[in-house]
Amino acid sequence: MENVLLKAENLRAYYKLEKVSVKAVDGLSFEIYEDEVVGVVGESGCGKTTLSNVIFMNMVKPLTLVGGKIFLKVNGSFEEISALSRDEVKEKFWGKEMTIIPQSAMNALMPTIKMERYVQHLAESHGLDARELIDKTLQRFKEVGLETSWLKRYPFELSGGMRQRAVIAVSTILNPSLLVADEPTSALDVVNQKVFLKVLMSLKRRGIVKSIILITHDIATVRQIADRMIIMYAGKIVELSPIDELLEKPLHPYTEGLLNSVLTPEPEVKKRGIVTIPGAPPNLIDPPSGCRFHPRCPHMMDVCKEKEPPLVEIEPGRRVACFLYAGERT
Amino acid sequence: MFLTMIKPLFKNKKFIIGFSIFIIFLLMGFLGPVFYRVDPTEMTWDYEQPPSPSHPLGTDTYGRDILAQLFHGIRSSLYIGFLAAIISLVIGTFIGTLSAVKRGLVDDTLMAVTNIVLTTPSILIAILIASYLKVRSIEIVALILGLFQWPWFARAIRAQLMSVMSREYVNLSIMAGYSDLRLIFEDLIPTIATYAFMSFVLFINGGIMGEAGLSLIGLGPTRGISLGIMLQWAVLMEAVRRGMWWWFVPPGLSIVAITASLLVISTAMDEVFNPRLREE
Amino acid sequence: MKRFFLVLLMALVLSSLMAQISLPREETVYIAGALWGPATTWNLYAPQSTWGTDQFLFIPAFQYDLGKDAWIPFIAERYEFLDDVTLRIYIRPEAKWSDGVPITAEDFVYALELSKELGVGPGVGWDNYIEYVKAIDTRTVEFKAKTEPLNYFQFLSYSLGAQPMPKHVLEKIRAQMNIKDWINDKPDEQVVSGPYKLYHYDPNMVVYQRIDNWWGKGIFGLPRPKYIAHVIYKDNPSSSLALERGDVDWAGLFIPSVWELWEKKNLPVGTWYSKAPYFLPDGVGFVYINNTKPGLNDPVVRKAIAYAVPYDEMLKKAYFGYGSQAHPSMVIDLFEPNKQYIDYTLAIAMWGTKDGRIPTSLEMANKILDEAGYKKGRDGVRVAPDGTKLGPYTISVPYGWTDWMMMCEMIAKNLKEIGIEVRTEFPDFSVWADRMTKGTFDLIISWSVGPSFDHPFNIYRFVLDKRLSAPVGEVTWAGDWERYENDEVLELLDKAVSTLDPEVRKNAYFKIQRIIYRDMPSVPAFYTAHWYEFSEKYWINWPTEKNPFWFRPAPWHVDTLPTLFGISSKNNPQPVPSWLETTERGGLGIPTAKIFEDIQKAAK
Amino acid sequence: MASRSAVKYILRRLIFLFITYVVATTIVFILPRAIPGNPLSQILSNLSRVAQSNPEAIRAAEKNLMEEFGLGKPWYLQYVEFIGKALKGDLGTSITYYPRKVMDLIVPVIPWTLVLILPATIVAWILGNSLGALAAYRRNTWIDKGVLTGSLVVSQIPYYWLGMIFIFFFGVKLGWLPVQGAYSQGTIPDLSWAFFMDALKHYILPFLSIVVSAMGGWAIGMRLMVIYELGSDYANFSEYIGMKDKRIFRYVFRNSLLPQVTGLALSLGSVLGGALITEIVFNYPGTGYLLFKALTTLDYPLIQGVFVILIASVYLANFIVDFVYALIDPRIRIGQEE
Repeated sequence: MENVLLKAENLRAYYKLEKVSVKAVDGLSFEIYEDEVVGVVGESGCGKTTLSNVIFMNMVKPLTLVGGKIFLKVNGSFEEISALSRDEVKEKFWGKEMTIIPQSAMNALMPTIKMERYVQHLAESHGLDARELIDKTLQRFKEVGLETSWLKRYPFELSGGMRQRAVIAVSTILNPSLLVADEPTSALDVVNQKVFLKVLMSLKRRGIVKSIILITHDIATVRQIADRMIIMYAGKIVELSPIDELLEKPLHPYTEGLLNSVLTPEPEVKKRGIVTIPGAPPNLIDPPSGCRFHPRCPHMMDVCKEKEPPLVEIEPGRRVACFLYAGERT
Repeated sequence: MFLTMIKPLFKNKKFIIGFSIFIIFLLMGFLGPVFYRVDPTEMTWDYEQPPSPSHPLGTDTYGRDILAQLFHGIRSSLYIGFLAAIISLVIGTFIGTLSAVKRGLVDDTLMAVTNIVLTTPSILIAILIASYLKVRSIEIVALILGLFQWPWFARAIRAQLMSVMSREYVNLSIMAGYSDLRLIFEDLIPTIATYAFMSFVLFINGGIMGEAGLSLIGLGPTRGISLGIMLQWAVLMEAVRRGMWWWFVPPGLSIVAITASLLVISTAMDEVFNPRLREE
Repeated sequence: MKRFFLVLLMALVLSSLMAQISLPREETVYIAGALWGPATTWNLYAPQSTWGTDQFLFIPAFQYDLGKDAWIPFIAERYEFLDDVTLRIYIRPEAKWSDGVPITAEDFVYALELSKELGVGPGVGWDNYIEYVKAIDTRTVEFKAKTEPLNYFQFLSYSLGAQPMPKHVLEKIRAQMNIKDWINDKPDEQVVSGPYKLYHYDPNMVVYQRIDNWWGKGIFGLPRPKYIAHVIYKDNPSSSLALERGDVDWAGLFIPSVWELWEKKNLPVGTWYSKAPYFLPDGVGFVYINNTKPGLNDPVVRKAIAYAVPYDEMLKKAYFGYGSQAHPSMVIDLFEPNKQYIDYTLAIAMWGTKDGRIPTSLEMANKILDEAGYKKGRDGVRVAPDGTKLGPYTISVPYGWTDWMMMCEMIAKNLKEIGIEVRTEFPDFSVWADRMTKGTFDLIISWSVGPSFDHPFNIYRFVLDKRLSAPVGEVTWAGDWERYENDEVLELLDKAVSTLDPEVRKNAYFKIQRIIYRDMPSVPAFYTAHWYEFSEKYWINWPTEKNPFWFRPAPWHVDTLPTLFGISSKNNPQPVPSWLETTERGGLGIPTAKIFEDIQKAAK
Repeated sequence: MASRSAVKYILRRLIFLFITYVVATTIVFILPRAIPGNPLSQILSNLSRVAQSNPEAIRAAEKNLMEEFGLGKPWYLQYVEFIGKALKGDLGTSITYYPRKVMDLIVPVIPWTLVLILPATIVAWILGNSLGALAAYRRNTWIDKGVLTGSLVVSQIPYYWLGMIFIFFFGVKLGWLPVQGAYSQGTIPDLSWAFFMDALKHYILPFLSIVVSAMGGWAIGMRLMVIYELGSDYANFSEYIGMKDKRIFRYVFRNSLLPQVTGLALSLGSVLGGALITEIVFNYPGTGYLLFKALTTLDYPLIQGVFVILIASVYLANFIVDFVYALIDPRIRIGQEE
C-alpha cells in the first residue's frame, strides 16, 4: 500500500445510450505503483481508451461512472477522485498531477499560435509565472532533444516526430506524477517510435513523472519499457503481471493468443492484433455470460459459460481471471 | 436500400417540421389554382381592397386577386427553383465527375473555370444577362440562375469522388477494365447521392431567391406571375409605403417559408447522414 | 488612415457650427414627373437637355398659347411682314442675358446657324423651310421663308418660336471644347434669358432659383416661386405618393383613379377637370396597323378592326376614363378652334353616329368582312378569298405600361370574336420601339403628335406622310410608322400649308379625311392625357378648367413657363397677370388668325 | 513577417483575380452587343413623345447619335477602344444621360453604397459569428436551439423584403423613421451636423435590414465550425493539461473564424447584389439605384460602367480579405510543412 500512486476498485463505466448501455469498463480493480511503467494491452474496442478516460475522471456523456472508486495519491495522502466531478478533477489534478499524451499527438498543439504563447497561456491557466514556465519548457525541450529556439515557432513548422516530442515536453512541464500515453506511437515510423520511447523513459528516470501508463494494442512497444502489463479483454482485466513472467509464461489463453500473434514475423499480422485467435471480440452491449472470452477460447470448459472467473492472484504479483487456474491457488 | 436510407430522416424532428411545411406550400402551388378558380390576371373594379370574403387576400392596384396570384406565384416560383436546381445539379455533377475521373489537364482547366465562376459575383452577371434578354420566359430565368450555382457543388463532388476513387473496390473495377462511364454510374454516383440531394435542396432556394431578386429590379419573367413578380408589382405600386400589407407580405412570407423549410430539411439530412453533427 | 479620420472628425465638428442648407418650403414649388434620372446637361445643343433648360432657362421670341391660339411676345416686342414670305422680329430693348449683356439679333442668328451646323440644337431643321435668317440691326432679325416647299406653319413656328442663345458665351465655349460635351452646370456661369437659373443639382434633385432682377420683371412681373425643385423619384407611384403626402406641389403623372385623392382621401389635390376625363388631351393614341403585312394591308380589314376596338370600355377600364374616344378625322376636337377642321357631315354619314365617331360594333365588323369574302375557318379565323389567313397577329406595347397593356388585352379579345386572331405581347421597351420604328410590328398602340398651332397638319403629316417613313427594316422615328403610302395625301398636305386662304386649307383637310375614312391607315383610338396634377397645400391658383389661364400646365411640357406666373403662394394670393390675355382683352397674346391676316395684308 | 510563401500566396490570388476580372468585364462588354435592340430608342422616343419635336429635329438627332456612339463599328474595335479608355478611367458616355460621362454619373452615388454596404456587412459578420459561436458553446441549450432556428429562418429572408417589412412597420405604422431616401427631401447634402443626423435617421432601416438578414448565414456556419473545432485534438489536449475553458474556447473561436473570413470574401458578390436591390426598395440614391435606371433605359455604356466598377470593387474587397487572411493565419503566412 505504501508506494501505490493510483488505486482503482471495481471500476464500472458505461456508455449510456437511450436504451442500451455499452459496458466498456466493467469491474476493473488494479493499482499503479510509484515509479513504474504499466502497459495496458488489448484489441481495439476492449475498453483501453475508455479506461484512460475513467482514470482521468474524464466523464463526458454518454460515458458515465456506474460504480467503483479511484484513489490518487497527492502529496502523500490519497484523494478519492471518483467522488469529485469532472470539472473538479480537471481543476485540481489535470496537468498538475496527471496528464496525457493523446492518440494523435501530431495535432495536439494549438496550430495557429506560437508554442511559446501556448505555454504562457498554460501558465495563466494554472496561475504560475509565465517566465519561469517558459524557462522550464526550454529546459524540457533540451531534454526531449528539441532545439530550444523552436519554442518560438508554430507547431506546423515542426515535423511529426518533433511535434510529438514537443507535446511530451509541454504536457509534462508541471511534473505530473502520472502520465498516460494513449496509443502514442501508432502514428510514428519505427525510428521515431524508438526515440519517443527513449524520451519517455528519460522523463521517468529524471523523476519528472513518477509513473507511466502506456495504452496500446502493440505488445512489441510495451515490452520495451513496461514493468508490468495489464491485458484487457471485452472491458475486463484478464491478466495482470510483471512483464518478464508474462512474456515467459502467459497464463490466460487470450494472453497466449496475443503473444503468438506478436511473435509471428510479418508486420501486417502484428498490426491487426490477434488473428491466431479465431472469432471476433464480443459486443459490449450484452457480453457473453460467464467468462467473456469463452466463445473464442481453445480450452473452454462448461463452467466458463455459467460463472464469471474472478481475477485472483496465483503467484505473487500475478493475477489472472481464468478457471484453468482455479485449482492452483496457494 | 433507398427506404433504409430515408427511414432515419423521419425520426428527426427538424426534418419532419421542415418537410411538412414544404409539402404544404407544394400543395398550395399545385392544388391552389385547381380549387381556387380565380384568374390572377383578371383586372376588376374593386382595386386595392384589403382582405374580404370576396378576395381572401385582397386585391392589387388593378383589382387582381392576390390569393390567386399567390397560388400561381408559388407554383411558378417552385417551378423556377426546381428547374434552376436541376440545371445546376447537372452542370455541377458533370464537371465535378469529369474532372475527378479524368485527372490531369481536364481537371485543372475545369477547376480553373469553376473557381472563376465561383469568384465572379454571379448575381451581378445574372442581372446583366437578364437585362439583355428582352423576352424572358420562366425557363430562361431559371436557366440564367442555374448557370451560376454549380461551382460549390462541382468542387464538392470532385473532392468526394477523389476520396471514393482511392478506395479498394473502385480500383478493382478499374482493374476489371470498366469504362469511365460505367465506373461513374455503378460505383461513384451512389456514393454521392445524398450529398447531391442536399445540394439540390439548397439550389432550389437559390433559384427561388434569385428569381425574386431579378424580378424585383424588373428582370423577372416577362410572362406569368411569380412570387418575385408579385413583390415587384408591390414595390412598383408603392404598396409598402401606402400600407397595403396584404399585397407584399404574403409573397415574401411564402418565399421565406419555402426556402427556410428547405434549408431545415437539408440541415436535418446533414445531421442524419453526417455523424459528426449527430446529437449524442 | 488615422489622420484621415481626424480630418473627417474636424470637418464634422467645424461644420456642425453652420446649419443645414434646405429650401424654404413656402417659397419652393416641388415637382415630380418631368425628370426620371440624373440631370444630363443645361446645354440645348445636345440631343436631350435636362428638364428646365428649354422650359425656364431659354425663352423664345414669341410663346405660343394653345388655349387661345395666340402668340405672346416674350423676347420680341413685335413682328412685321415685309411680304408674304419675309418676317421681321423686333427685340425688346429691355431684353438682357442674365449677365447683363443685351440680347441682340446676332444671338438669334448665331443660335440657328449653330443648330444648322451641328444638326442639333434649338430650332434644328429650320433650314428646310427658311431660306435665311439675318440680323438687320442689333434689335431686328429677318427671316425669309423658302418657297419650295412653302410651309407657313413651319415658317412661323421656326421664326416666331426662335430661341436666342448667348453668342458671347457660346463662342468662348466653342473655342475651348466640343460644344456637344458642354454640361453648363455651374450656376454662377450660366447665362440665360429666362427668369430662372440653376441653383443646385445632385442625383436626387435639381433646383432652379428665380432671378429676382430678371429683365422681364417690368413687363411680365416675376414668376411666383423663388425655387422650383424637381425631386428625382424612382418611378410613377413613388412620385404620386409624394404628391399625396404634400411633398410635391406640381406633378405630371399617370395616377390610377386620381379622383380618389380628393373624393376619398380629401387631399387638396386637383387636376384640370374635377370630373372625367380629368386631364386635357395631349395627343392622339393610335392603334397602328402595319400596312405592309398580308391581310392587314386590306383597308376592309383595317376598317373592321376600327369597328372592333372597344373604345369606351377600354378607356373606362384600362385608362380610368382619362381620355375620350378620338375622332376618326384624327383632329383633336376638344379644343374649340380645331372643330372647324372637321367635316362632321361626312363623318356622320360615314360612321352613323351623332358626332361621327366610330361606333364599337362587332356586327358591322363581321358584316364588312363577310361582304369582302373573308370566310371563317374551322378555327374561327377568317381567310381571304386569295387564301391569306387573318392571323396569327400580335398586338404589343412595352412591358409595364399597364394601362395600354390592358387595352391590348381587350382589343385582342374583340378581334378574336370577329375572326382576326391576335395575341398580346409585352416585350421590353427597346424591342417594342425597334419593331415600331422598323415597321416590323403587326398591331401596336402608340402615341402620335399633340395639339399645336399647326394642328391638324402636324398629325396628318406624322401619321400619313410617307416622306417621314423609311423602308421596312430601317429605323424611322419621324413618323408614318404603319408605312402608309399615298401621294394624293402629300399633295393635299402641301396645299394646306402653302396657302394663306383658310377655306382652301380646310378643304384640303376635308379631302384628307375622306381618304382616311376610305383607307383607315390606322385607327385613331383615344386622346392621350396631358398628365398634370397639383397640390394646394402650399401653392394655389393653379390653372384648371375654372381658372384656365394656361393650357399646357404640365411641368414637363416645353411651353409650361407661364404657369409659374399665374400661381401664387397660399399665404399671399395674387391675381393672374393680365398679359396672359389676348390683345383684344388687353393682354399681349396675338391670335394666330391675326398673324395670318397680317401676312395676307403684306402679300398684297 | 511577410515571408516568401505569403508573398507567393498573395501573388497567386492577385493573378487569379485579375484573370477572372478580365473574363467578367469581357462578358460585360460582349453581352450587350450579342443581343439586338436599339439603345438610342429611349432618347428618340423622348424627343418624339415628350418633347413633341419636329420630324426634322428627330431626323437630325437620329443621325447625330448614331455617329456619336459609333454603333456602326465592328465590336472588337469597340472592345479595344473600351479597354483602352477604361484603363484611363474613362468609361465612355452615357446614352440616356448624354452627354454625361459615365464616370461623372457613377462617382457621386458610390459613397452612398459604400456607406451602406461596408458597415452593414462587417457588423453582420461580427454579430453572426459571435452568435454562432455562443450557440455552439452552449450546445443543445435553449440558447443554441433559439439561435439555430432563428438563424435558419432569418438567413432565408431576402434583404429587400425585410426592408419592406421594416418600412411598413417602423416607417408607416409607427412612424418612427423615414420611409425612403438617404436624407430629407429638399435638403442639400453638406457636412453640417444637422445633415449628418438627418442622414443617420434615414440610414437606420436599410442598414438594419441588411445586417439582420445577413447575420443568420454567418451564425449557422460559425456554429458548425465551432462545434467541429471543439472536438479537435488541440482542444482536447489543452483540456487534459489543464488549460482554462475560457482560453480553450478562445482558441477554438480563433480557428473557426479563419474559414469564415474566406467565406466573407466569397459572399461579397451576393451581399452586394442583395444590397443593390435593397437600395431600390428604399429609394436610396446608391449604385443599385443608378443601375436600376440604367437597366430600365438600356443605357449600355452606363450599365457597362456600373458593372465594371462593381465587379472591380468586389474583387478588390476579395483581395483585401485574402490579404487579411494571409496575415492572421500563420499557416499561410509562414507556409505549411508537408
